[in-house]
Amino acid sequence: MAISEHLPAAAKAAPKPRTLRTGTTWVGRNLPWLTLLPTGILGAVFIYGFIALTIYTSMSASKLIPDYTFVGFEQWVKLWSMRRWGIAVNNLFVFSGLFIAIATVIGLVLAILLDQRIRHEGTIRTVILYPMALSFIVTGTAWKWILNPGLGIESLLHDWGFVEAQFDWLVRRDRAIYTVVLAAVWQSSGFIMAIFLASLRGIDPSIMQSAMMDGASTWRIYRRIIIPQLRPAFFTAVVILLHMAIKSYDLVIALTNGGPGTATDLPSTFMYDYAFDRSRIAIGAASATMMLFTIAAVIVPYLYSELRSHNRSRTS
Amino acid sequence: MKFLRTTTALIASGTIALSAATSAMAEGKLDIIHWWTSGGELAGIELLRSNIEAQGIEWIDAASAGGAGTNARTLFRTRVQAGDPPAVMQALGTEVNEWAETGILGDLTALAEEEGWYDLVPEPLHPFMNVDGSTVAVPAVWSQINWVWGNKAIFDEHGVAVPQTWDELVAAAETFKAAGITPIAHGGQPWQDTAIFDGILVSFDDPDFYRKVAFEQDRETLEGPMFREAMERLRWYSQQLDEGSPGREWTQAQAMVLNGEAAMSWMGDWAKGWRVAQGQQAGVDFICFPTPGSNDMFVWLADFFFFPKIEGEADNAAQQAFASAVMEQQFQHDFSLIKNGLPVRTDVDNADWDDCTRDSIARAERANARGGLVASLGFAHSARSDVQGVFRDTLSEFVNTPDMSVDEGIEILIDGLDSL
Amino acid sequence: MNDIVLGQRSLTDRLLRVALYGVLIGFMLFYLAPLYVMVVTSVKSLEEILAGGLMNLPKKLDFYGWSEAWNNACVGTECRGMAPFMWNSLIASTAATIIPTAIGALNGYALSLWRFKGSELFFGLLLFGAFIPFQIVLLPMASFLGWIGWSSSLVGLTFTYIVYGLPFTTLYFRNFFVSFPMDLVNAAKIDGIGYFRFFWRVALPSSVPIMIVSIIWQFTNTWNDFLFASTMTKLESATVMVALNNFVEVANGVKRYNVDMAAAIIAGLPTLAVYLVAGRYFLRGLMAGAVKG
Amino acid sequence: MATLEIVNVRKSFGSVEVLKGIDIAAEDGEFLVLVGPSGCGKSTLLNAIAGLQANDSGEIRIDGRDVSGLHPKDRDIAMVFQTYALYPNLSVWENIAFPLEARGVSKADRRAEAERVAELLHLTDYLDRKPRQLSGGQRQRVAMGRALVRDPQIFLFDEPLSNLDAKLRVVMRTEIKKLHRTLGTTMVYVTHDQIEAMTLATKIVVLRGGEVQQVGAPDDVYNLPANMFVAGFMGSPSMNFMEGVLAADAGGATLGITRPDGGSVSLHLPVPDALAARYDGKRVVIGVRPEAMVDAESETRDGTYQQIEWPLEILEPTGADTIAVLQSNLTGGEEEMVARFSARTSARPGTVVPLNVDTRAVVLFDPDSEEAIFHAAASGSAPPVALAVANGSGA
Repeated sequence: MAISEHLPAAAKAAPKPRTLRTGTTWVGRNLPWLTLLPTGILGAVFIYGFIALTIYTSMSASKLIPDYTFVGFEQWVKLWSMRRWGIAVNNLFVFSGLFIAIATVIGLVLAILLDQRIRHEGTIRTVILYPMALSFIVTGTAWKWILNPGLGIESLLHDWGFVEAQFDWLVRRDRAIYTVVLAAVWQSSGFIMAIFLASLRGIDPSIMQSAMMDGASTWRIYRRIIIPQLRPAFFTAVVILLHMAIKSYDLVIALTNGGPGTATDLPSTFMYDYAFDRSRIAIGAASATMMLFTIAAVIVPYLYSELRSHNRSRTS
Repeated sequence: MKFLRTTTALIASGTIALSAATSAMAEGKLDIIHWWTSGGELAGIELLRSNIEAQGIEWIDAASAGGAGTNARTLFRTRVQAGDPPAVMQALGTEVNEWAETGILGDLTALAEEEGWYDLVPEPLHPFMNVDGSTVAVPAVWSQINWVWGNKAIFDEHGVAVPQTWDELVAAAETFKAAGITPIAHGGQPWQDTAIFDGILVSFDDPDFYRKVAFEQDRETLEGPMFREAMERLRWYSQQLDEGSPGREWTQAQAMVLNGEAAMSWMGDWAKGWRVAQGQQAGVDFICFPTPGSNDMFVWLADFFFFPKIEGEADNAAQQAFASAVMEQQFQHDFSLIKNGLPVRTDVDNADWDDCTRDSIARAERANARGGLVASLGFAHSARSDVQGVFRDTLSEFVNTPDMSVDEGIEILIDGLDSL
Repeated sequence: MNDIVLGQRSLTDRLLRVALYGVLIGFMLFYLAPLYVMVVTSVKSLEEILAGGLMNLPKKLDFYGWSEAWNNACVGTECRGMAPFMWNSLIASTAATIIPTAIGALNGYALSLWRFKGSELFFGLLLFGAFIPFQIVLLPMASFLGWIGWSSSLVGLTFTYIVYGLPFTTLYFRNFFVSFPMDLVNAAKIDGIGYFRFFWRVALPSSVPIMIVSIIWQFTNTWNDFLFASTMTKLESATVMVALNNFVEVANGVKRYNVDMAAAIIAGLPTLAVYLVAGRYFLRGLMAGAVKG
Repeated sequence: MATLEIVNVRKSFGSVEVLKGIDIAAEDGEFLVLVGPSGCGKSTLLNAIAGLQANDSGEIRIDGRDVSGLHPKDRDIAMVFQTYALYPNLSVWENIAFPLEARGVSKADRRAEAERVAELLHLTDYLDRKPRQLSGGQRQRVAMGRALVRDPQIFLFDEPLSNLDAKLRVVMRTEIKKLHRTLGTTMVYVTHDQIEAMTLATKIVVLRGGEVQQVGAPDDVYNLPANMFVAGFMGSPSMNFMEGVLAADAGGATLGITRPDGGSVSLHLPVPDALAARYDGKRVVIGVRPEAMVDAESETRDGTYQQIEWPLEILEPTGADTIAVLQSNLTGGEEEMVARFSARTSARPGTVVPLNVDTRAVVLFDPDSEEAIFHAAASGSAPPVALAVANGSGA
């Protein structure tokens, strides 16, 4: 039917001697894009305009207040020569690498386990997923306490007789980032489970059945047949987790506030500190721009492929 | 312009003088951003408010509690950008100078001369009030940073006298440790890590050394033996803490001393304010002493109010009235009592102060005589905030990284300073 | 998927099954632990808390923490408890839920059923806005709000939520309407049903499921937001997340963990309730926000 | 009640030309069926008539008025969609009356109209139900009801029966035909099902690749196909094609056919002399309908039948009769032929069986142009009028 509805915009842009009027008045004919106009204006100003402004600010002499004297990449050079920014970027690598890997593995394992015709599956899913509903400012209070060496797990272990037990990662410079990973995994792995579970449920059960008829073990079936089919879900999970990792802010604020010292600084906390606490606006803008570029490098190709494949599937 | 402004100021101050007598004559409103939202600070601002409102000036309060002034600064900055600055803004140390340089601050020189501020206010505060010959800010209160607060019962019980030298401090700490008491309670937040370093820098009793480090960041001094020793002392300090210190609020650290979990704690004189609010008494429940070795040194920080240029004669008059009210003798007396800081006027009656504050004032005088009355590095008074930021980041990392060597710490610091 | 009957279950199968449930229960404990700790701690007395026993049930129920948190908790100068901040959050989140959902519905409708030249590009550009790190707009937004006189006000914060919620709500409705049969629109065109009449009478009433998703998404996200809220509020306009953080972080002396935990639970209750009541839609919202196109 | 004229209508999507100059005329009250394989442009053409897509050039005249460029709602048409396009949240009567709502008709009048139409379509009992509570056939009726309530000048149907099961399709087909008889309104109906086209149409338009292949009454299109495509497309099983060489002789020509197994057979055809002379010694394709190819052993026929022998591959009994699958000799040799044998046939697969071919129903085609050159059913006269139209646009 309505073939034009399925064609990409480029095809529709071909010269048309006569266009169909979709309404009788000018307004009537142009309603669809008029509807979108307010959002378009807001998006142009508050998304793209502000992005452009921030990028420009990162190349300006702004300090206490915006000063739009163009200074080129001076602030960027300064940013990258800062030890603290280096720590933040390094932390982002450690944090996002571990966070993505662990959350993906746990999410996948949970999804496979839940896919074994489990009783009370709904309840279990509810429990696994609820952290997603809570702000980390809320759960952070509990995490901070659980991880507190004097009061939390460590003292619990001591109570249980493991007098030598030590769990002081939260206050150790070299370990604190792992507590951030732990808390982040706790919050997000349920969601990854949901992505994988949805994907598993979408696999034709007859594939599993026929493989079983062929005498393959369950483990082999998952490893060789099922998991490879989850590739799109892996892709989605990684993109989302990376996006979460780069944006993580309240997580760090609530758990470590970037400390001990600067040990758990991430670009997001660095940006806030420089832009607002230290009134180094240009540096803050440069670090925000770095965050944007990092996310864009992943998201833009992702969105592009998602939108394209979507269009293809509509056309066919 | 200048003439006009001076005239306005004269008229305005005249109005104030009049209104002080007749009251409720002035009009205008006073739009103020500050972050004094707790304890003695809050009581102080309420006092100021009632004084101002008694003059018939409307007080519009935009207190912003979050993040030790962060939100207040954001709010101020956005309003400056929007061309709608408040009449009064709170600031610490060199913040005044930074804002003055942007050219948005008004001039109170006439009022300052009329009321003779520069004769009343201790000289070290002058550079923050007066930028390029123009008076832009008034100090509200100032504080000694190089204080140590001890739990008197613990000190007495273990027969430990107030340590006068660094070695005595080390010995005292050993005694407490042996008794199973945390020697020092510390709030492991970057600003606190830096604040206690102020105390270490003056523990050498060498004004020149402090000046070269805090004001000049003299590379030779930073690479020299005394600064090395300072870093060693910081390392030692970091080893006296309990494992829960990172991230702790300063009040919690004070509470540990109060509860007897720890023997002592380093913090500025606002920690005494907190103690008094908890019903503690100086010399009875707690003891106060300067960081060992710094009995004749005084590191200070001061809270200022500055005054952006705004439109409207009545509102300008309100600004002047506010400045006058802050500088007023009775207010200075009352406020320094409530907040447990030092008055910024030298002519305030000291009869009501406790021993710690009297000690502090005497120290300030002694220090001033030998050039040892020095502005804080940790709170960005001796250097701009970017320099202070490098110190803060480095020192905080150093404190929290037990295996970082002193050499490494110094190298990181110098690299950081070089990259500015 | 494993619904094949393979004769009698062997012993190993049974053991595996037991292990399976064991692992799942272990995970459930891991996920529940923080919530359990929060709840248990909130009803203990401070002495009992400091005596240790993180996981122990309270010896005696003590609602001091709850009453303190609700009535007297101090944030800055405000010692009126959590209630005023809950109210702030409720106002901001409600407005920031209704308005973007309404606009998003109309946007999604136009973008999917009334495509025009460039509408796909428009959608792609808007969609990118859902993924930007908000740090990139934080500085200009703060300045903008100052410029129009909304700085540090609830109105400004709500406006911010509305603007940056639009990409999400538009995305939801667009992806929902895209699976709407095109023939419905064609039929409407032929029958002379107007753009808005079709929206009101047909499209909107059919979109209730996605409307719920959009509402839940906007509500939980704005309720839980910390970045914008901590930048763009002051004392009176603080949302409950800012207040909670302030309250928990800036303890005056000894930390009252029971009060902290009670305050945290109070702040988290609305979103938790939404999740428990409408979990299915909540998940759909997450998935839709994640799996695009 | 209106005439419909489509004059040289063209439409392209990007570089793909979907309609390559369509000319069709329908009388008032005509039941015009657009038929063709998928991608032939029939739906695009219908959408152009409806106004859902603009035609690039040409004219679409309803009752003499060019409507191209008009909004669909201003064309006074109604359309029934393949997917029924029922508004899911509206009840049956609201669905039927929705077009009236947009015209500002009062609720009472709308309800009355809906009831009137529902009666006609046996939907009275379902008026307050929602579409999802209805069966496929009922939904189809609601969709028609929504079109009926408009009382338009032209009804458009876009493959309205293709989502129904086979049995229901037959029932609904009959109902649509009855409806047309009752209303007498001009209808344009798109389908890919040639049986629907044959049963419903007063005029069939066969489309292929955006071009009209043939326009004509169902009988004409079936018996006098304009080209090999129409011949193959209309009728099920479709027309059989064999290739042979024509030799002119007295009273027509003899077609010599070489079988796939190497043997040869021949048929004598009463072609006009001029044609015989033109194609003397040249290759032609002969088309024979399956029902014109019968088992010579079990059924004897009169003199119009000529017997040939051909290898039999498979027999497929259908009950009433038996389908005999034969191999064609067309180039490539993949094509199959089908003959209709008696259910009691004694023919054996794998053997060469005698067939009776009804030479009154054969068609000859030019193998290169694929155009028909001789219709035996037209008894050697000139090609029918409709053919000329098709040739005119196709050449």
